[in-house]
Amino acid sequence: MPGKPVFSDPAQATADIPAGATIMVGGFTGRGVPVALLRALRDRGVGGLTIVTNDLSGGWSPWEDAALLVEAGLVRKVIASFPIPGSASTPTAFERLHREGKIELELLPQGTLVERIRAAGAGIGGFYTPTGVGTPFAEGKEVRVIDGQEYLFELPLPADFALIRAHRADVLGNLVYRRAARNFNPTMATAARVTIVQVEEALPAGALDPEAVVTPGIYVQRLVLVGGAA
Amino acid sequence: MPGKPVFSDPAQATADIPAGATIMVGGFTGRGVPVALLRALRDRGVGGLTIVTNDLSGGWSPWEDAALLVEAGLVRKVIASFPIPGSASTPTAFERLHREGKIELELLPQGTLVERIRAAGAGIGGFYTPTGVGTPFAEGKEVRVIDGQEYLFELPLPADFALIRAHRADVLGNLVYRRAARNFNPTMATAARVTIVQVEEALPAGALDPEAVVTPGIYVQRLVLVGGAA
Amino acid sequence: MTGRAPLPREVVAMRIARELEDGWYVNLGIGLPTLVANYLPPDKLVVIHSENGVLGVGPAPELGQEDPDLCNAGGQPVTLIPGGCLFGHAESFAIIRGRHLDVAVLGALQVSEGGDLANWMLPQRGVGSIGGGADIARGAKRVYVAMEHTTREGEPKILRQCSYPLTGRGVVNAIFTDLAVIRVSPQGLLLEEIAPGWTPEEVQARTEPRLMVSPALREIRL
Amino acid sequence: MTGRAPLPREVVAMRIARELEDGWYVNLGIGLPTLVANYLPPDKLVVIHSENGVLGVGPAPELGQEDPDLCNAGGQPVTLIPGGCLFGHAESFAIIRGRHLDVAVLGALQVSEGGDLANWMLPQRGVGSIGGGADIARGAKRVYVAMEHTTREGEPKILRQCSYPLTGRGVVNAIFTDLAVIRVSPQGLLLEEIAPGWTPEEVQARTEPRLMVSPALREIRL
Repeated sequence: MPGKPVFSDPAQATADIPAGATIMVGGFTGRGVPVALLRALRDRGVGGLTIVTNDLSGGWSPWEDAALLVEAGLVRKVIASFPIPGSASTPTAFERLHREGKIELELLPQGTLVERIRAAGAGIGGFYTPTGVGTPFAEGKEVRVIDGQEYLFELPLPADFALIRAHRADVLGNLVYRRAARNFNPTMATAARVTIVQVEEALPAGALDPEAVVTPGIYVQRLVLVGGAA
Repeated sequence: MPGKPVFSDPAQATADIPAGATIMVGGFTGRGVPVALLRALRDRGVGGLTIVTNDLSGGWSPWEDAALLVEAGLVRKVIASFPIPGSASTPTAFERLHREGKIELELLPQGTLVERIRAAGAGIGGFYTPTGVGTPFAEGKEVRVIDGQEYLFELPLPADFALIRAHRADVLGNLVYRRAARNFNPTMATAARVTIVQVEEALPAGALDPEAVVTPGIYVQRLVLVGGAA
Repeated sequence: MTGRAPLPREVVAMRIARELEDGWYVNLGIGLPTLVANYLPPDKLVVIHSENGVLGVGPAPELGQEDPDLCNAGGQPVTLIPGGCLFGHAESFAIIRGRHLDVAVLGALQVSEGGDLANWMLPQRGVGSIGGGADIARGAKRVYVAMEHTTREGEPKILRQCSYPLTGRGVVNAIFTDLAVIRVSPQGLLLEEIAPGWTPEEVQARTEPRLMVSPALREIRL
Repeated sequence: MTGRAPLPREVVAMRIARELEDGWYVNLGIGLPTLVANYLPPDKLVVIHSENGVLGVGPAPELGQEDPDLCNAGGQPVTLIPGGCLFGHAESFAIIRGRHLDVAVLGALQVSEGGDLANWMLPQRGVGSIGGGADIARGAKRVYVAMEHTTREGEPKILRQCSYPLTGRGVVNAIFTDLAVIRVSPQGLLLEEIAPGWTPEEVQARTEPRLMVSPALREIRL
């Protein structure tokens, strides 16, 4: 039986990502980040990107993440919940560029971020969340009282591409994740026109427990085999 | 370490369900139905119930489901997507009672039903779905155009109790399901004040693969051990 | 008159199977649509989705080999292909509503020239079951109707307006019947293929709205 | 003057741990709140949730035994208790938003007498990270603040109105500081417990809004 396209070259797997694209990048505090795909994108120098990702380390942690695209000057806008580290002692590239007005930020509560991504993947036109009522996160947002409680209206957040990382894949694109490296990856997989997965192996169909599959292959367009820790 | 209350008597585990309660019942075409819990409820004769369940066999299939509460005259209202079998040749108890005006029906598209239940469990105040626009399922519902497309507004659907069935549980209430017996069970587990799970065994903590757990124990209040096929 | 017989259900199913492209994910409704699974192209990746949480539905199990927990949306026992996977209804309808299915093949009581679909309720019964139909009709990227061209009484099922309660408004892309293949276009219904031995006039006589006849009209071939 | 020293952070954590009831699920913020995990009652089922998809956070791993993929919301390596489980952010924030957490223990920059919480941004920095704070503050059934009673400069952190951007409005149920335990009630702030050697007047002097003193005021005990 045929399966999903499997690439061994991250550059080839991401070659059609154009300048100006909106790209989701999986990962949380460095775990589950598709580092090889990000490096390929950086090396190609694709600019004007909008990056949807939970957090940016910016060299503050030992982990690599989408901050490497920011540092290379390729990012126009970031949509994130944790764009800067708690400590202000050494401003990151993002913080400097943002202060200089060279990079735009849409700051979202983490649960609103992931639910907006889920809504895009699940065909929900919008939803009401209690998170952020009475805070700066309510600014410009419709407030609605439902059953006596205030909610904010939030729109779905889709992307052109999702770059994610999984622990194991089969050739039909079914994915499982390891420990807390799951995080945003399965939700982002549902919400992009093209989902590209960095993984160490593409196992034969039937190699994964069908009840333990976290991302059904229907959400996955490409697999990229990247050995080792990268 | 302590764990969730484990019952061996379904009647005892459901003894505090009062008349008039709203109860979710898991299962789909008879698979994954908490039959022992339903029988206990029926034998106690708790009336005036509102039942949220996908489908009612009504003796049309070899499977038992919430239709047994309808047949016992205990149900005031059904919220379901498939309350009657396709064939009209032998009307079920539900169909007869509904025609006589003795039982109320809220008919929902299956995806709207499950998403409304999810919204209740996930703290979403309401959401917009494209399902049902321009059909009888839009009657009385707010229509909103988002990004050029029409959507219907849907409210969360919570319950007092969820009666569900799982394949395996551990003493912390973590659950896994088998094959297509999963269906509505994990979603209903999130949306009730009290979730009661029919299961064959309560395994020690650590017996389930933490990455393969489908229902985290936080959603579960009681386990009921029921051996064999019931 | 043999050439004038409507096509058998199996041939309609085979014709639809030919539409399915490599890599497609497909939901098949109960009845005629389910037959399509028997004619999937083996050299292509076509994965069958069942809305009760099964992706990768395989052939029917041998008698006595049924898994009591594994069924399709109609409750019939099924098998799982290698690489199939299982999930709950929340995920399954996220897939459906989120437009991840490439095509849904659905039965119909009535289809309108505007692509409206009615397939869940006979009004005279007073009550019906919608199941996943409304979600699937609205959510799939393409909706193909598979049905007999007329009712048993010979009445058209392709109408200017559906008189039965709708499953979805403006959702049908193509209609595959035992007489014809008809595309639903913004300009109206386009007769593209016709059963061997039948004429466009004969098909039109069994169809309420006006059919445009494709300049490339051809016989239904397999 | 020894009796006049504020309580050590560990004692504040121990005091909060005493609040936790059997069967509770608890989210602990970064910093002082994380210390609460060290004092969980062993005879009770208290399960620690971390918003990055971990339910059942265990003790910190031994040096060299860290699992690179297993961390808490602050990115620190953690372990998983037997019976712990893992999921993604969508499920984790469904748990949070859906009010399934019995309590969240959070740090604070400022708390108002109306229970407003500000803990994510120093305005002078011009940009901040909210992370999961706004969801947790609003979603947990109870929010306990754990913090020093005043800033390092001795300024009150318990204010009539927060001047910093809010994390949540009217969400705090109780404040545990190194000087006092204060409940947030519809009538105002109620001083219930006080550090040994301190007087209500001294606590009031370090608190902007008026404190009601509980008739059952007692010393903080462990």
